[in-house]
Amino acid sequence: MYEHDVIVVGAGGAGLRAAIAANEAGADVAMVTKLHPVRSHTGAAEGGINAALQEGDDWELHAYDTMKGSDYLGDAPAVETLAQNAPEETINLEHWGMPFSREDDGTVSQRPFGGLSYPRTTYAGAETGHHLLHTMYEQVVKRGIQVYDEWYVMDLATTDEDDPNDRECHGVVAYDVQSGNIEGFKANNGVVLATGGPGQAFDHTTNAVSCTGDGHAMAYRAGAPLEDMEFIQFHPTSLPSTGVLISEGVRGEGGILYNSEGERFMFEYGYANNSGELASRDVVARAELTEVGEGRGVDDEYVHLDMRHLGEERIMDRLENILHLAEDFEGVDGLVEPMPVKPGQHYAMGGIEVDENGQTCVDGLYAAGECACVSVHGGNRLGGNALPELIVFGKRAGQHAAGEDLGEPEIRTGYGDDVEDETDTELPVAPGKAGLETSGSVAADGGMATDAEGVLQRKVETAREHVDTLMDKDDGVQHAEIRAKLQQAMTDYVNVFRTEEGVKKALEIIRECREEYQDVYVDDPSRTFNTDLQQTIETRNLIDVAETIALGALVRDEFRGAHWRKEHQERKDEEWLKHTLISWDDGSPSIFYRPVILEGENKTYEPKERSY
Amino acid sequence: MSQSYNRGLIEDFGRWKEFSAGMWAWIFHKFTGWMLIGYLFTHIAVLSTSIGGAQGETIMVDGESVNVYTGTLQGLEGLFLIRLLEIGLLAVAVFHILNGLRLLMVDLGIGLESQDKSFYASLVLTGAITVASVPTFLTGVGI
Amino acid sequence: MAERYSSFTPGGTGWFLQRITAAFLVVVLAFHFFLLHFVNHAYEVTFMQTQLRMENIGYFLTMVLFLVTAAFHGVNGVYNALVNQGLEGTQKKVVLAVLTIAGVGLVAQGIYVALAMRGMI
Amino acid sequence: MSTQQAEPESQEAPEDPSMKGAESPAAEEQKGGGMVDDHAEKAAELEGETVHIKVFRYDPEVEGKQEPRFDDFHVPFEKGMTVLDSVMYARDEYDSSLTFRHSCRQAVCGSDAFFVNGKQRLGCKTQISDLEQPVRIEPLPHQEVVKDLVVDMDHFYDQMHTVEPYFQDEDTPPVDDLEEQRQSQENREKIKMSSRCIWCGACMSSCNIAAGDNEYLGPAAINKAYKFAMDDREGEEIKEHRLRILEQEHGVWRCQTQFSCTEVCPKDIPLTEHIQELKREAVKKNLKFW
Ligand SMILES: Cc1cc2nc3c(=O)[nH]c(=O)nc-3n(C[C@H](O)[C@H](O)[C@H](O)COP(=O)(O)OP(=O)(O)OC[C@H]3O[C@@H](n4cnc5c(N)ncnc54)[C@H](O)[C@@H]3O)c2cc1C
Ligand code: HEM
Ligand code: SF4
Ligand code: F3S
Ligand code: FES
Repeated sequence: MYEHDVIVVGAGGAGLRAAIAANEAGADVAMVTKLHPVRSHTGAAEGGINAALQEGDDWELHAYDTMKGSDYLGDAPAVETLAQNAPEETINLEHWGMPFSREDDGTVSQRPFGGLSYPRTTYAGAETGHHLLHTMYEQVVKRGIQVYDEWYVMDLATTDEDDPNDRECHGVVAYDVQSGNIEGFKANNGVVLATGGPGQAFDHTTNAVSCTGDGHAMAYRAGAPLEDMEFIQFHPTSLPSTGVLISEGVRGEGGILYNSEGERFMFEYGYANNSGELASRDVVARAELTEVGEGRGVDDEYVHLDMRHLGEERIMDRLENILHLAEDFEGVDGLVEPMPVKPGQHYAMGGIEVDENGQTCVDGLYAAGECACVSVHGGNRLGGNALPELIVFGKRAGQHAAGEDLGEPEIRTGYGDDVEDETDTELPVAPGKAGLETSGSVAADGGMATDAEGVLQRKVETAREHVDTLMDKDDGVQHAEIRAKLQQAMTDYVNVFRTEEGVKKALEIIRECREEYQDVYVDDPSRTFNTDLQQTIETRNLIDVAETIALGALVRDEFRGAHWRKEHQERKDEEWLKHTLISWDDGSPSIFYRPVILEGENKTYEPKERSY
Repeated sequence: MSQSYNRGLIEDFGRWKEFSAGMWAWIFHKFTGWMLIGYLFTHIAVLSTSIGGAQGETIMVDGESVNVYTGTLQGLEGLFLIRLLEIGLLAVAVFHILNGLRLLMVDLGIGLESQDKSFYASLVLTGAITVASVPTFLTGVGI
Repeated sequence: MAERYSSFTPGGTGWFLQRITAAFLVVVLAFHFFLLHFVNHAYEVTFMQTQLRMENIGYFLTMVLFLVTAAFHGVNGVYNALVNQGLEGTQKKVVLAVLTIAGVGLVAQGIYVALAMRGMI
Repeated sequence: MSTQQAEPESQEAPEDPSMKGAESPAAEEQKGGGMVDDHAEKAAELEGETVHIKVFRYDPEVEGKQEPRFDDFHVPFEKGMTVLDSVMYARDEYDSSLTFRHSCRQAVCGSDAFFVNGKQRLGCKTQISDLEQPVRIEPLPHQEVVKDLVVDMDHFYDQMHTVEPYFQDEDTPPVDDLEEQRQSQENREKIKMSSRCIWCGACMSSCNIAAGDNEYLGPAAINKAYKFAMDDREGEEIKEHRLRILEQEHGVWRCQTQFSCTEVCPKDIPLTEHIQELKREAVKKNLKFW
């Protein structure tokens, strides 16, 4: 067993920032991560970090833009905390040596971004995330923070009182990927989950293979509710074979979208008669899928993004990296042929419900980064707002976990007297449970362990038993099959377009996946670097997470932010200014709602039409 | 960590076919450098006959008594094998010089993009110079 | 975290001198080759001629310097190559000693020879 | 979707007809003519075909895999298919125990540097239609193999950590002032390439010197140090401190300018150039003391 004050699970931007903060607060902190820190998906972010740095700009403007962008589903205390702290945190990164792009006078550059009233996106070339990730990892090395890399966290060591609000988290159970050993990590003060997005729940995503929503699923099963899971951002231009992102810059420079008939469908079929290709992300994504759905897609799958008419000179000058991406990942020469693109899952606005201090309703359990939902992004994330979230809330979670006093949070978490229960949605299948479960009560004397060590020990035993069961079976279904089916269902039915029927269909398929998962087995008999085993466990997490996304999409019968419902194409403010919360409740998920907080420090954000 | 498999050195050299220009340049430069220093030692050894020569020592060549230095040198030069070795030495030296110049450029950060081309150029030039100097080296050799 | 290297033996001097000597050698070696293989032919070399050349003090000094630099360059080159192959500790010291002695011996013998050629011995 | 399992097949018997994957005699004929620049053309040729890959297998725990061997897989070709896609397909469809690291699939995480047809390459950044078949995929040379294509990266990380890879400066303004340090565009440009490194380890694996001398810092670590040493935001004193680390016996002097690091770097970092520049800086610094 390993023991530290604070255990940070995940070493992307949020995890690294949390670890540094906890270390600075004097705690003995360790990071446990399934990938080496520099492999985390934060490295893929290109655009930048929003922070009101310049004279004339103001955190209040940033907060306002964010609130508007969220389609009024962001919680004001969270949104304002983000906007207030982003400048300092961004400058801090600069002091740590992050190579930001520069102006003539040597100050950091900022550029305009969609939905922002001021150019406040601070960037480092087209690889902001890469630099952010590496700069923070460097600081972790400098501070000598212990990193357990290639340790896969399987479960949280949480006590099991009936009410999640009474539960306490004492650590995590992880297995060493290289050796297969399963060990307990005791956290004296707190566990911070920073495991990133759940993009792999979809067939086609800009997210990494490692974005499997492990943190979501672990926290969910430990009793912390998942919030606003239905809000998934889809990017309209990703490469079909890999999901690599083709920046909006191509359309910004004048790139044109064509269907298989060679028609410029954005205008031809009236999806966006004014802005055409430059309409907002969700509009373009829906248009593309409509084209494919009506048989005008190329290879029945994608559309073409053509930039040839811009001329070689202009392309080389401004979009050179796009040429490389298309060439390296799709084998297409953007100078001589149009590039294939289709919408891809890009970002999850929802996540583990936390307050401004990063804490969940389970005592000692924190979450930060894409896996958490504070909520700053509400129904729709603005470009450049995820990275500041990592550093602002990563830091707060780390500090709070290390015992620093950050004041009383205004956001409440967990099931309480301020929530409203879901009443009327009928579900096609029973969600939850029916995954491969092992008996929870391994404690020999039958007594329920309540002391930290006992809880951890029991969880370690359960995890070992669980892995043995998976490994000992030598026949059944393989995870890849289940995963593929799940991803296909999500992309088919819970994608950009959501119909009641479709989402129900998805829930049925998810249920099937659950049932098949009971027969899952790990074919690779080796304990050494068994990725088969790891992916099998991840697949279970994906099932749980996918289900919450589908459930959220089903109950929210309105069109808000990135969530679009065919039968309900308008925003319903009287009814839906509230967060969707889904709680595991020992396998029989319950859904409830908590009103959104629109009262800020100095003002109340009045919902307005979201038009740009 | 659990066990792991070390493929060892054999494999590295088993990959010689996949070596790139820079690697070959390194190997050749090493080889020629060692040849040259080896030669320098022999060279001084041979020239040491001049010490005797200066004191009037002689040896018999074709029944004639000549200065031991002149005799030794001309005797050696008379051997075809030595001439061949000399050509080899020239090749070695020329390559070492040309590639040495290439390395000096690399050290100064000049023309790094064409480091492979300059290596091939060194090879070709070495070949050309060597071939061109064969007649000179073979004149007057008694077989 | 890996321990930091603490032995302060900057290898820069050797590296630098290797380049400086190389630059010098390019010139002299070319001259040497030309003189003794193309202008004069090696097979025609006689003690008389050698003596004549050596009597020119400039030529004599050039040749001595040539010898010294070549010996340094060669021996230092061999040493560097061996060190690069991972020579450590005593082994390294022994190699350094042997190479130094060989180098100094070579230079001494060479100068002795050159003096003999000048007829000074 | 099948989970068909075929018997392991060793390198010694490459002509064994019981090859894994979709049987396709055509793939045998499909010998590419070496590196083809125009992969669009090549891809078109391959459409509907399968790609023949030979993958290195080793597992210390599994009978029959303790002696390293190569397994053959025939993977249906799709336009745009990368080397990583091909091994992922082979794993998901034919043999779930096939093991390799990968994550981002877009050349930013640096997990999947393999030795492909005799060269260190990123699996996700290499179009399979550019390669001669059968495509031989092996773990990175010069590192111990943990399993299949997974190598032990610890040594690489140790070397990276040795150069004090973090920004050091005493006089940064207080953060509350919201004042950034100034840096000229030229200086930012100077360190730009060096800051792109994704720690894939391809360079280190390709360097013969690093193979022979385990303590040699290696191109990636030196490049990391270059990024800081050349950054004007760090003071002179720290730069000298950095040069002292680099000047160690196993530092920059070990580099014999073989250039293979520069040739394989998937991020096109001019590694040799950076190393050479540091050598010159170090000499300059030492000359000052003479
Ligand atoms: C292509 C792309 C471009 C983007 N561009 C921008 C942009 O320009 N601006 C912006 O603001 N945002 C951008 N985003 C969004 C932003 O990058 C992400 O939301 C953010 O990086 C997520 O960071 P994270 O720290 O939460 O998670 P990650 O960086 O994904 O890290 C997750 C960590 O958790 C670990 N982990 C996961 N599961 C486990 C487990 N079971 N056990 C142990 N460890 C585990 C992983 O090893 C990893 O270290 C972009 C996203 C993508 C995909
Ligand atoms: C005439 C011009 C010469 C030039 C330009 C030249 C250049 C160089 C350079 C640059 C190196 C260093 C290689 C490195 O460290 O990467 C070197 C190495 C060497 N040189 Fe020379 N050299 C010349 C002549 C000679 C001569 C005359 C000798 C023999 C006495 C010689 C023997 C060596 C040896 C032994 C090495 C070491 C090779 C190794 O790395 O193993 N060189 N040379
Ligand atoms: S320098 Fe290039 S090859 Fe080396 S680790 Fe970095 S990215 Fe990989
Ligand atoms: S391959 Fe090695 S020798 Fe130098 S130029 Fe690169 S580090
Ligand atoms: S998978 Fe990330 S670099 Fe290839």
